[in-house]
Amino acid sequence: MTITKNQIKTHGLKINEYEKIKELLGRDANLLELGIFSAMWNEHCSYKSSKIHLKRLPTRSSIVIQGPGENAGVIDIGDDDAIVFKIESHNHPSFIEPYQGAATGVGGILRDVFTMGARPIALMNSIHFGSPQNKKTQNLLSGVVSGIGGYGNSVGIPTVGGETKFNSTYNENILVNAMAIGHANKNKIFYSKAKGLNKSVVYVGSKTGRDGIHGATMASAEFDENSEEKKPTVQVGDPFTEKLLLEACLELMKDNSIISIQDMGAAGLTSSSVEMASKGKLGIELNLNKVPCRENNMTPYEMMLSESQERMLIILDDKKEVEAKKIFDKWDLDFVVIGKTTNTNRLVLNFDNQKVADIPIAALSDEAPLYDRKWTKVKLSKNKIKIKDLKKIKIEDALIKILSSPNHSNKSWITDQYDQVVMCDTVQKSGGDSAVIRIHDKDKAIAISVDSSANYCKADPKSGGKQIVCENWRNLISVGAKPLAITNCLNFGNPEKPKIMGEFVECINGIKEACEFLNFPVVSGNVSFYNETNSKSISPTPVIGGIGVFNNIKKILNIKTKKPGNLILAIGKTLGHIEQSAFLKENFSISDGPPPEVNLTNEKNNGLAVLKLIKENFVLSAHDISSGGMLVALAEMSMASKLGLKIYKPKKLINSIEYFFGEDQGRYLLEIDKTNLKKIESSLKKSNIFFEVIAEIQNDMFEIEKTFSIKVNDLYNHNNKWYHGFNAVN
Amino acid sequence: MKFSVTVTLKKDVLDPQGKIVGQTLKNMGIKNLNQIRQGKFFEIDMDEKDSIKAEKQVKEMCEKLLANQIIEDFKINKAE
Amino acid sequence: MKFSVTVTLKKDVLDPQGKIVGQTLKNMGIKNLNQIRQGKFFEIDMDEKDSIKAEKQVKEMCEKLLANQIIEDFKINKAE
Amino acid sequence: MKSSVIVFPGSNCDRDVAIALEKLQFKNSMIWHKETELPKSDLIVVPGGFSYGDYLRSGAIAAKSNILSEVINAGKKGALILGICNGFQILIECGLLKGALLRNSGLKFISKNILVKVQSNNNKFFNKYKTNEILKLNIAHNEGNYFTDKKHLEELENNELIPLKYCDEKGNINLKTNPNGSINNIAAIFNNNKNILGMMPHPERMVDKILSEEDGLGLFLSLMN
Ligand SMILES: Nc1ncnc2c1ncn2[C@@H]1O[C@H](COP(=O)(O)OP(=O)(O)O)[C@@H](O)[C@H]1O
Ligand SMILES: [Mg+2]
Repeated sequence: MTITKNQIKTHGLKINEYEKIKELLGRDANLLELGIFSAMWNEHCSYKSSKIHLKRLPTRSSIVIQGPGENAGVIDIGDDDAIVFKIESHNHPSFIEPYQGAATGVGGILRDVFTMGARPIALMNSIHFGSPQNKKTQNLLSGVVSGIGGYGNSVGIPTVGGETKFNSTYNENILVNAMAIGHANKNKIFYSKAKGLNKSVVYVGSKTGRDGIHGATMASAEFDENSEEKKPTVQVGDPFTEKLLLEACLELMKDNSIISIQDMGAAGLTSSSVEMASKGKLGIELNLNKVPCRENNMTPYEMMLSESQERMLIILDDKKEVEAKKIFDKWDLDFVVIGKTTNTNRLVLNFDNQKVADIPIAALSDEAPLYDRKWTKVKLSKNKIKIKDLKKIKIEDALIKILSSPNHSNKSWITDQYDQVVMCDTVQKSGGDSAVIRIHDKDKAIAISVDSSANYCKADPKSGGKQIVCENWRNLISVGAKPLAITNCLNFGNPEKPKIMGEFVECINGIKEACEFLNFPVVSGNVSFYNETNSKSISPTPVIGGIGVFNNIKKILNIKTKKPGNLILAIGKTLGHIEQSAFLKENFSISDGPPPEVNLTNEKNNGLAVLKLIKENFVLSAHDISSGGMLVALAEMSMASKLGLKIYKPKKLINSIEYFFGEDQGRYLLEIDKTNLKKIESSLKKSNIFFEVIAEIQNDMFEIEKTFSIKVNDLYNHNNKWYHGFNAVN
Repeated sequence: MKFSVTVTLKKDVLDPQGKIVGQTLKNMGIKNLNQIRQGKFFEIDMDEKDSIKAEKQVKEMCEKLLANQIIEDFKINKAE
Repeated sequence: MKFSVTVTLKKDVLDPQGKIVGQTLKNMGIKNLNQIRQGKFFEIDMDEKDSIKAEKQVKEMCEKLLANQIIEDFKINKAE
Repeated sequence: MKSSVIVFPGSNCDRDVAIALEKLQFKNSMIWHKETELPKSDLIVVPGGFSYGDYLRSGAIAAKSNILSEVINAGKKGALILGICNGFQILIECGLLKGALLRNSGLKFISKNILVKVQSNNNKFFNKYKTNEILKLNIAHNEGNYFTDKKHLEELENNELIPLKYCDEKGNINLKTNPNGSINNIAAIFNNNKNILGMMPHPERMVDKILSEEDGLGLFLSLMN
């Protein structure tokens, strides 16, 4: 049987790619081999369009133990403690079946973290939906949120934060990015590189079913009207089995029986076995009759391409099989030796005493296509928007409009569906700038933040890429943590289009520049292309997940103002950049002009100055200024504590709207005690940091001098309305 | 007019509940159990005399809400 | 030998799920819905030729595990 | 004081409750569900989580495990048993407590801090609190909507068998302050002898100042009395 053009196409491969396959094999492929190539060579697994650009990202620093290239990144947080973390997309499956898509996204990223020997300690996510007016949005939102909660809650890992955004650009392509963070002993990290000949290859976890066959191919294809037909590839998650697998793996990892371990994620058994062999420069031979199957009569093709969840592949030390099996028996999980490592450098599959596939490992990994795709520079808009040309609007009305908009409304409707405190180490839940998780049994903690700003990236991908790294860094500093490293998930349209590729390349350049400048390396990540339907692609949406560390658990800050009479200090200069702001978007539906400029030097200096003030115990609460500008940030601090603020009018001749709603970067709000003002001023002046005292805390009323006055409780109610109205049953 | 509806997972879709229930039953001594799969059951009472119209409505309910047709099948029965 | 089992909440037990499903259906425009109640459905496949014995076993499964008889009733059907 | 925490596959608050117990100097052992014997203990805790994935009915499958028959025996002999969240569901499924825990009325998982009012302190579990004291605790569940028949409800109300009810800051107990649809705002119940307590809120999540307020401490302190 020879492979037909149609078969090549349905496997998501190009004709010239198949020609290359023939060349590598020295013959025609059979259908199973074609399936294996298609799984390994698709965008999702091979990173064929992105690899050459990802290489530019800075991945090293003194605290990086493992950068990109493993299941997750690993950083050193002092003592023997390491943090293992990664973010990953599950966009396409979540659009097709929101509950299961999101749930299995969480499951997959958890496995990436515990495969490396870490106990997961927190989950975060970034979810983007279409316009609330879009008929599909409500259903997708409620499905995704309950899927994320359903999985994390059941496994018993707190979901402590993330972001939720609405924009019509995601109408037909939602984004579901999940991040997992784990804690490990830095001397006991497990890797996926196979070592040694004739070692047992062991399959553990759930049985293999027919689910998700070709899921990875789906994640690498544009949607069209026929996407309905792709439905059966949806996988169903079983968080209960994941919990057992987690406990069993961590138990087995206590001794030294594991040589290498790899979860079966996208492209299941295929990619896990190829990856282990490829990294170890070995061959692997599997007897497919041994694979635990859920259904009768499964074919080798189905077994190799199934994306059944909650499975792992382990290469075990010779003498440890009996002991290891005992552990998996205890947890009622399958444990079967399905093959061995070989010196052939080939993937050999046997079934019913016949060799059914025989492929050089390198053909599947090193020889996979790599493209330097054409890209074009993005045209930047220089348009200036003049407030005086717009219809007059009262400041308080504009504020309320922003606070009650879907993008800025309080997210408790979502976060109340997530168990945020299970494991009893959550110092700070979602709602602040970063989540804070204590390292179990120790007096130290980490901060975690997840951020994106697609509007900025759309307007200027490079500047937007920089901005989002900076915002993430700011969020970590605002709780008092020292930023250490990031993971990133790059969500884009079709890379075969030069315009989209241009957005991608420039975003990466921006991220690279900011990460280098801030010494904030990238240690893991994921790329999701083809977020495009009927040729309409999403705005470029890089999502950054950052980790910071506290060495003193007593110096953790939140955004809640503490005491009437205290002052609010703004760090960083307010120039009033109003283009691309939430103010224009929510009040005038304008999203034109350039995003705010990012000045890396200011960003760094301001951030370090804030950390210093925190260290010196001068800061009582803190918040960074981001979407919505200064007034929204002030309102958020007020609503968190239910204390009011008296805000001073801007002293200089700057328009109040621009002053209060401009989104200039590099700014923070700090609550300080009046009596410390002098000392703080002199310290900041010495380091050349721009600052101004902008408000005083008071009871009940949130007001701008001589402008307006509103009860904090009313602001709170405006801020808490939208989700409940949107999701009400009636 | 009364109907009952059964909603079951499509063949080949993982049924984690059924799996655990089956294991538990076996542990409880039911050795000759081949398989058990779990689904949903609805009893529906409609204020509608026209049985064709009522059945059409029930079908609509299934398609729009009761069953997730991506992973589930449904079956409508007219109750006696 | 195949059976199906339906497990339903007893009449006087509150059915929060059915209630919300019912409300949602009404909001979706099905005005003539009197009531909907949600239960569970099991498809059981037994490796047993003796139908009396098999049915006895299914009954045992229901009593001991599948239904919580304090709040639920069950009904066994032999599948064709 | 000796305590035992029973661990099922899928339990996930077992470590949390053990830490709370140890903090208060209980000598605690973790007991795996497959064990057939229970060490002698003054307190048996069935912790929260998703035993067996909450499949079928939450708690139903754990209720059939080996160790549960030991727990039942101990309970009948008067041992103190505390079931938290999924533990409450398990105690109901195995018959040690009466009634049922249905899906939350909003059909969503709810996780948040809530307030409960202590209805009576005349028992082993709440003697360190004042009657009518308002506590802030955390809930996290899908099925916490307690339901029982009229007769049993009267029994519960008349015999001080409902130690906690959901309320607001002012202590109001009504539909608005009811997070999950529970009948009479019930958050916890006793058996007739008051040696077995099932509660939906998690006291073990409120014992560490760095993380939260400490309203849960009183329960563990009471048990030491
Ligand atoms: N945007 C990115 N930045 C840095 N590293 C990345 C990025 N995208 C992918 N990687 C790295 O490439 C490797 C392969 O990723 P992936 O295929 O998502 O892994 P898995 O199969 O475990 O899900 C990982 O080590 C990942 O961290
Ligand atoms: Mg992986």
